[in-house]
Amino acid sequence: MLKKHTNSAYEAELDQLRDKILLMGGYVEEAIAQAMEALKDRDSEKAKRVISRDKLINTLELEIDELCVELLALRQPAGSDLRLIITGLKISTDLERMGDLVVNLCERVIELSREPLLKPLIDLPHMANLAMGMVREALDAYVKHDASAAKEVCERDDEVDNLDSQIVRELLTYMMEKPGSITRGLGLIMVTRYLERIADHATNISEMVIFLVKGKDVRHRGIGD
Amino acid sequence: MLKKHTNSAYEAELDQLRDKILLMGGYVEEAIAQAMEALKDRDSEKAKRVISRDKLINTLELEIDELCVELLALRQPAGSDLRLIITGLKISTDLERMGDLVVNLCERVIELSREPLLKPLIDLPHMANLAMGMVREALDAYVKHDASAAKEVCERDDEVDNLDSQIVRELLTYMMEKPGSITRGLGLIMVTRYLERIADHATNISEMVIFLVKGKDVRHRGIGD
Amino acid sequence: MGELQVVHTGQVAMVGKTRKKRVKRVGERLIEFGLALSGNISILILGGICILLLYQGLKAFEEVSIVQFLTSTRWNPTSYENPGYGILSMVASTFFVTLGSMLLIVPLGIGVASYTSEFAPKRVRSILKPAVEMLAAIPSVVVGFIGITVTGPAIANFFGLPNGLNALNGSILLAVMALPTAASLSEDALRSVPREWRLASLALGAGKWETLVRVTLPAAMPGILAAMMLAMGRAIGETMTVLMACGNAPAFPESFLAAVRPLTATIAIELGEVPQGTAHFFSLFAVGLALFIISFVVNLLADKLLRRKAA
Amino acid sequence: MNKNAGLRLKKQLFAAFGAGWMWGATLLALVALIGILAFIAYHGFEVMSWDFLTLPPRKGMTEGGIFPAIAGTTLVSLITIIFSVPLGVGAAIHLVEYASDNVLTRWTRLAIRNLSGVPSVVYGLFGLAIFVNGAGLGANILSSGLTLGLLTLPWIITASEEALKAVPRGHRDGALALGATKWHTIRTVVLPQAVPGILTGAILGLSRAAGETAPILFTGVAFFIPFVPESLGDEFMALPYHLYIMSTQHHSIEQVRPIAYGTALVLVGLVFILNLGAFIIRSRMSAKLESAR
Amino acid sequence: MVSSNIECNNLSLWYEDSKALDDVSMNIKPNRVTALIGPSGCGKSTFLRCINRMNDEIAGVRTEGSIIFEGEDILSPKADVVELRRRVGMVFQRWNPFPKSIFDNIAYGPRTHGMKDKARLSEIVEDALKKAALWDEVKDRLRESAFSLSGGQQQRLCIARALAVEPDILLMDEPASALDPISTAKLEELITKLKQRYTVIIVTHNMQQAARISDFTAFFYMGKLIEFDTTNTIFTNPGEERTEAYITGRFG
Amino acid sequence: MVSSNIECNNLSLWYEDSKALDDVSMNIKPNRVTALIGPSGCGKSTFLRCINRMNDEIAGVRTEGSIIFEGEDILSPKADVVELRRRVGMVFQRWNPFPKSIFDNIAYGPRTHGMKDKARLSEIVEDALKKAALWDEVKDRLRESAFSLSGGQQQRLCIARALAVEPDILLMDEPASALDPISTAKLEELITKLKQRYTVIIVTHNMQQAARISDFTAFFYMGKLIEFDTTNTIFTNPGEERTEAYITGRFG
Repeated sequence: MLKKHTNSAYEAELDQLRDKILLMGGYVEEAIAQAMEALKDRDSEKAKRVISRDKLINTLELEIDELCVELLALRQPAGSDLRLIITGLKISTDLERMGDLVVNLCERVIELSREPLLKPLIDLPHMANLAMGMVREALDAYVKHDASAAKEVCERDDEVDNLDSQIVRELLTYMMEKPGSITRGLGLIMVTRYLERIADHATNISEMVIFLVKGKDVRHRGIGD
Repeated sequence: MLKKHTNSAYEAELDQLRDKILLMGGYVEEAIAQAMEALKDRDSEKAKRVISRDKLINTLELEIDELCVELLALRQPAGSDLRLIITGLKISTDLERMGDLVVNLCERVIELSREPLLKPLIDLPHMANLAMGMVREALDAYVKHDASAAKEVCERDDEVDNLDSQIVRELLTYMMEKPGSITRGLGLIMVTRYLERIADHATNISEMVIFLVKGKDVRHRGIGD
Repeated sequence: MGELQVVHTGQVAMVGKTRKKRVKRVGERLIEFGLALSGNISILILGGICILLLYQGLKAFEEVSIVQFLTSTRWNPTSYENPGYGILSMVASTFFVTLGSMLLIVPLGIGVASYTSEFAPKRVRSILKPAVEMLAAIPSVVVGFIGITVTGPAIANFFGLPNGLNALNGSILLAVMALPTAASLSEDALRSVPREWRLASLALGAGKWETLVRVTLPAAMPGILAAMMLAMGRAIGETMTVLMACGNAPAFPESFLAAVRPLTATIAIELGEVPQGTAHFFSLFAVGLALFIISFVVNLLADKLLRRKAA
Repeated sequence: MNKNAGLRLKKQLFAAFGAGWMWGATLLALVALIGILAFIAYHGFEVMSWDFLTLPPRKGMTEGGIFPAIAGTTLVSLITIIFSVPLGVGAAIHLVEYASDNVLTRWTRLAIRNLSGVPSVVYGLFGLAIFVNGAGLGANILSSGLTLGLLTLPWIITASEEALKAVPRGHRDGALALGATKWHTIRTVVLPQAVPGILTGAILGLSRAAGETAPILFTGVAFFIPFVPESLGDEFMALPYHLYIMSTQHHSIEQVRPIAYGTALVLVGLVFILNLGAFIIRSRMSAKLESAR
Repeated sequence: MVSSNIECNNLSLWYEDSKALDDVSMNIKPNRVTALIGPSGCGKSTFLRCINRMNDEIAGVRTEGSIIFEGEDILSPKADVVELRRRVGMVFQRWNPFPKSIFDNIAYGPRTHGMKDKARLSEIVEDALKKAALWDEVKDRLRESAFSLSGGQQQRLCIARALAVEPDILLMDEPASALDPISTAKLEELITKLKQRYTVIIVTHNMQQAARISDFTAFFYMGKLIEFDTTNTIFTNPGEERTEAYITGRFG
Repeated sequence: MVSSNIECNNLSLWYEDSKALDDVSMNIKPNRVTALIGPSGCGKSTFLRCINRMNDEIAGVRTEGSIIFEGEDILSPKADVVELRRRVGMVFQRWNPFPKSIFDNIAYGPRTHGMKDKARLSEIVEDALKKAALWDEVKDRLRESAFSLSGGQQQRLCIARALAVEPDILLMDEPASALDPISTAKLEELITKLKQRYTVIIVTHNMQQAARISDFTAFFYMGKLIEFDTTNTIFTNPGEERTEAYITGRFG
C-alpha cells in the first residue's frame, strides 16, 4: 500500500470519495433486500418506502460526481488516484442505475402485490442474493484495490445469467399454460430482468475496479486486440 | 465561443474527443435504424450483422475513455474543458449501453423473425425514430454546447414514455386474447422497453450536456434542494 | 468572549506604548537628519575644493596672462627679471608619462584580469586577487624609492645614460602603481558578466578563448574602459613617484629618455618653498586647478561608461 | 573537412597566443610585487633593530631610529579615521537607505566618485588653504589628519555603500514586514551584516592614509623633530615623508640609504599588516555570504 | 482565530503615472486561504503589498480607495504602519532569513516589539516553530545559523518568524516558486493548516497551486479584478470568459 | 529529422567523491520530447549536462559508462566536444541572450563554426527565428538589442540561437521555470512543435509541465533512474511505487 499524501486535505477527500461510494453501495444493497422482502410479502407499502428512499441514492450520485469534479479540477490527480476518481465517476453511474432498477422493480412489486403470487419464490430470492453479493464484493474490491476479487465477481455474472434464462423460461411456460397469469408472469419476468441487470452493473463495477488496480481496461475483452 | 488553446495538441485532442463521441453516436443511430428494419423485414441476418457491429461501438467506448483518462492525466483540464471531458466519460457509458440494448433488441428480432409479425408495426418504428432523434440531438447539443437544445431532448422523453406504456398495454391485451402470441408479444414488449431505455440514455446524455454548458448538474432535479 | 478579551488587551497595549513610541520616532528623525547631513558633506567638499582652487588660482591671473599660462612652455617663476608661468611643458610631461604607463597598463591589465577571472583555478585566484591588490597598496613614495634604487639605475645601464631618472622610469613605475586598479576593476567587470553567457557560448561549440574574446570581453568592455580611465586618473594624479623618479626637469619632454616634471611634482616640490600670497603661490593653485579639471574630466568619462554599462 | 581543420588550427593558434599573453601579464605583475617586497625586505632587514624602531634619529639623521616618524604616522592616521569613518558611514547609510533618487543625491554620488579621483596633491592644496590658513589651525597633526580624512572620505563612503548594498533587499523587507521601523531595521539587520565590509573599507582607507605623502607635505609634516609630538598642534614626522627625505633630500643620500631601506620596510610592513587584516575580514565575510546562497 | 474580513473598496494604485491597480473591490474572508492569480504585471503582487503597506517603501506610489480591517482604513496616513505590519505578516518569494541563528531569527519580531523576557521568548520561538511545522526538524539546533537549513526549511522558518509576532493575516508572495516539488508540497500542506488560525492571502504564478491550496481565488488582469469566487467555482465554472480562457490555457 | 537514438549505458558520475548518477541506462528516442523529472538533487540536470559534456566545465567531475550517439561514445576523451556541442544544442533555465543585437545573437553559433557569407547568415537567422516561432515578432527589429525583448521572447531567442547551428538534439534545463503562465504556454507549444525536427530532452521541476509536453518521461531519484516509460504510462499507471508516490504527491 502506498504512503499517505503530503497534502492531508487531498487524502481526506479521497477517503471521502471511497466512503461515499461504499455508502451508496450500502443503500443499493439495502434497497434490493427490502424490495425482495416486499415482493415476497406482497407488501406494497414497503415497496413504496424503497422507492422514496431512492432519492438518497440519487443525491449521493450527485455528491460523488461533484466530489470527483472538484478533485479533478483542484488536485491534478495522477496515477492510481486519477484512476480511483475516474472509477468513482463510472461506479456512481452504475450504482444510480441500480437504484433506478430497484425502483422499477418495486413498481412491479406494487403491481404484483394486488394479486396472489404466481408460484412460490425460490429462484428469484436466490438470484437477488447473488446480485447483492456481487454489488457488495465489487465495492469491497474497489475500496481494497483488489483486482482478483473483482475478477471473481465478473465470473459470477454467468451464474446470474443462467438463473435469469431458467426463471424466464419457467415463467413463460406458466404464462402459456395459464393466460390469466400473463400480467403477473410478465411482472416477474421484469423483476428477473431487473435483477439480471443489477448483476450486470455489478460486473461493470468490477471491470472498472480491475482498471483501477491494473491500469488496464478489461471491458469488452477480446475485441481490443 | 472561446479562443483556441495555446497548446494546439491539447486543442486537437479535445476535437478528437468530440469527433469520437459523434462517431459513436452515429454508430448507435445506425444500429437502431438497421435493427428496426430487421424487425420490420424479419431479417435475422441483418440483425446478426447489427450485433456483430456492436464491437465497433465497444471499441470506441474504450478509446474515448482512454482519451479522457489521458487528457485528465496529462492536461490538467479546468473549467469547460474539464466538464467536456467528464461529460465525455459519462456519455461514452450511455452510448455503449445503448449499443448493448440494440444488441438485446436484435436478439429479440432474431427470435421474432422465426414467426410472422403479431401485428403491423406502426407505433414501434415511430418510437424508434423518436429515440434516434433524441440521440442525434443530444450529441449535437454536446458538440455545440447548446443547453437549450439539450433541455428539449429531456422534455421529449415523456413522449417516448407515453408511447411505451401505450404499446405495452396494447400488446398485453393481444397476449391475453391469444395465448399463442405470448412469446412474440413478450418479445415486442422487450423491444419497446429497449427503445424506451435508449431514450432514457439519450435523456441522461442531455442532462450531462446541460451540466457541461451551465456547470450545474440538473440530474434528479427537485431532490437536491 | 475569550476572543474579545484578547483583542481588548491588545488595544490597551497599543495605547500604552504610544508615548514611548513617539519619543522613539523623534529620535529616529534626528538620526535621519544627521545621516542626511553627512551625506551632503561630500558635495560641500567638492564644491569647496572647486571654489577654493578657482579663487586662489584665478588670483594668479591678475599678474599672469591666462594665454601665456596655458601655451607657454617656460616655467620659471623664481626668475626675478623674467618669471615664466607657462605650464605646457608640465602638462605635456604629465600626459607623456601617463601615455607611457597606459601602453603598459592596458594589455597587462586586461591580461591579468582575464586570467584571474576566466582561467585561474579557484585556489590560484584566491591568492592572485589579494596579491594584485597588495601591489596597489604599496605607498607611492616606496615605489618612487624603487625608481631611484632599482629601475632608474637599470634604465641608465641599459641605455647607457648617466642616470635613469626620466619619463620612461616614471611610466614603468606608474604602470606598477596603476596596474592593480586597472586589473582589479577589469576583473570585476569580467566577473559581473553573467555566467550564463559563457555557458551559452560553450554550449554552442565555442572554445573558452573564443568565448572570452567574442562574448565576455565585449560584454565587459564598458567596465574595462572605465577601469582604464580610472587607472589613467590615478597615473595623472600620482605625485610622489613622478616627483622622485622622473628627473625633475621642467622642460618639454623630447623623448622617453628625457627627464621630465609633471604637474603634480611641480606643486609638491615648489609649494613648500614659496612665500604665500605671491604670484608664484597663486599660480601653483592654478596648476592645481588645471590638474583638478583634468582629473575631473577623466573621472566623468569613466562614470559615463559605467552608467552606460548599467543601462 | 579540410576547411574545418584549417579553422580549428587557426583557433588553436589564437588560443595559444592568448594563453601566453595572459600568463605573461600575470607573471609580470607577480614579479613586480614580489620583487619590490623582496628587495625592500632584503635591504631593510639589514638595519632593522629594536633601537631603529624606538629611538629618534641622531647625527643629522645619519644614525639612530625612526620612532618619531612611526608615532607621527600613527597619530595622523588616527585623526584621519576618527574624522572620516563616522562621516563616511553616515553618508553611505543616508545614500543607500534613505535618499530618494533626486537631483541632490545624483549630484552627491557624482561628487563622491569625482572626489575619489582627485589627485592627492590637490587635497594638499585644499588642506593648506582651508585648515592651515583658512581656519588658522596652522601646520600640524590636526590639519594633516583632517586633510587625509577628506582624502579617505570618498573611499570610505564608497566601500560602506557597497557593503550596505550587498545586504539583500529581502532582509530589509523581512524586517520591515515584521513591523520594525526603518532605523531599527538598519541597526539590527543591515548594519550587522555590513560591518565587516565597512571595517575592510576603513582599514584600507587607513592604510592609504598612512602611506600618503603629498597631502601632508604642506599641512604639518616636518623634516626632523627629535621627539614625539605632545599635542595635536605640534608638527610631526611621518614615515613616507621620512623616506622621501632620506632618498632625495638628504645631504648625504648614499650614507643614509640603509635608513631609507629600513623606513621603507617599516612602511610597507605597516601597510601589509593592515591589508592582511582587511583581507582576513573580507574572506570571512565572503565565506559567510557563500553559505547564505 | 481572526474574525474580521478585509474589505477592499475601489482600490486604485499608481506607480508614478502608470495605473497598476484599477478600482479593485473585494472582501477577503477570515480563516480562509485566498489566492491571487493572473499573468505577469496584472497587479496581484501590488495588491498584496497594499495590505501591509509594503508599497510605502517604493517611491512614487499613490493609492485611492480604502482597505478596511477591523473598522480602520489601513491605507489612511493616520494608520500605524508598525502596528499594521505586526498584525499582517508577510512571506516573500525568495526566502530571506536573517544571517542569525534560527532562534534569533524567530525572536527578532518579538524583540522588535519590546519583548525581553527570555523564558517567554523561548516559548514564543517554540510555539512559532511548531505552528510552522518546523519544530521537530530544528529543535536540537536552534543556535545554528538559519542558513544551515534547506531552502524549504528556510521558507518555513520565514513563516515561523512571521508567526512569532502573532499576526492575524499572513501575506505570501509566491512562496513556493523557488522550491522543488517536495518542499512545495510540504509548504502547501502547511498553508492549508495555517488557515485554522490565520487569514492567508497568497500570490502565485502556478494556477494548479492556487487550485490545490486556496478556498477563494481572485483573478487579476491588467490591474483589474476580473473575478473573485470560491476556488472550486473559478476552476470548474468561472463566470467570466477571461477567467475561463486563463485557467484553461487559452492565451491567444 | 534525426534518426538516431541516444543510448546511455550504465552511466555513473561523481562530483569529487559524491556519486551524482548511479548506473543510469536509457534509450532516448529521436524526434520525441523526453522529460526528466525528480526532486532537487536527483541527478536529472547532471544527466542532461552529460549529453553535451557541459559537465566538463566543472572541476572534479568523473564519469563511467557510455552515451552512444550515431555509433560514437560521446563521453570518450577522443570525442570532438566542439562538434558534439554543435549537434547538441542547449537552452538554460535563465534565458541568456548575449548583449548583442537579435541578429548577432543568432549568427553567433554559425560564425563560431566558420560561416562568413552574409547572405547565407541572413537566411540562417531567418530560418532559425521562424523555427522558434519568433520571426513575426522580431523581423522588423533584428538590429535591436536582444534585451529589448520580453522574458518569454528572450527564451525563444535562445532556442533560435541554439537552432541556428543545426543541431539534432536540443537539451533544455528548466526552460520555463522563470516564466509566467502565458509565456510558459507559448514555450510549451513551441517545444511540442520542435520535435518534428529535433530530439528534445527537457529537465523540469513541474510535473504537470512534463505531462503536458513530453512523449517519454524519466523519473530520477537519488542519482538513480527509477522508471522510464511513455509519459502517459508514467502519469496514469507507473510501474514503480516510488514513481507513483512522486507523481501523486506522496512525499512522506
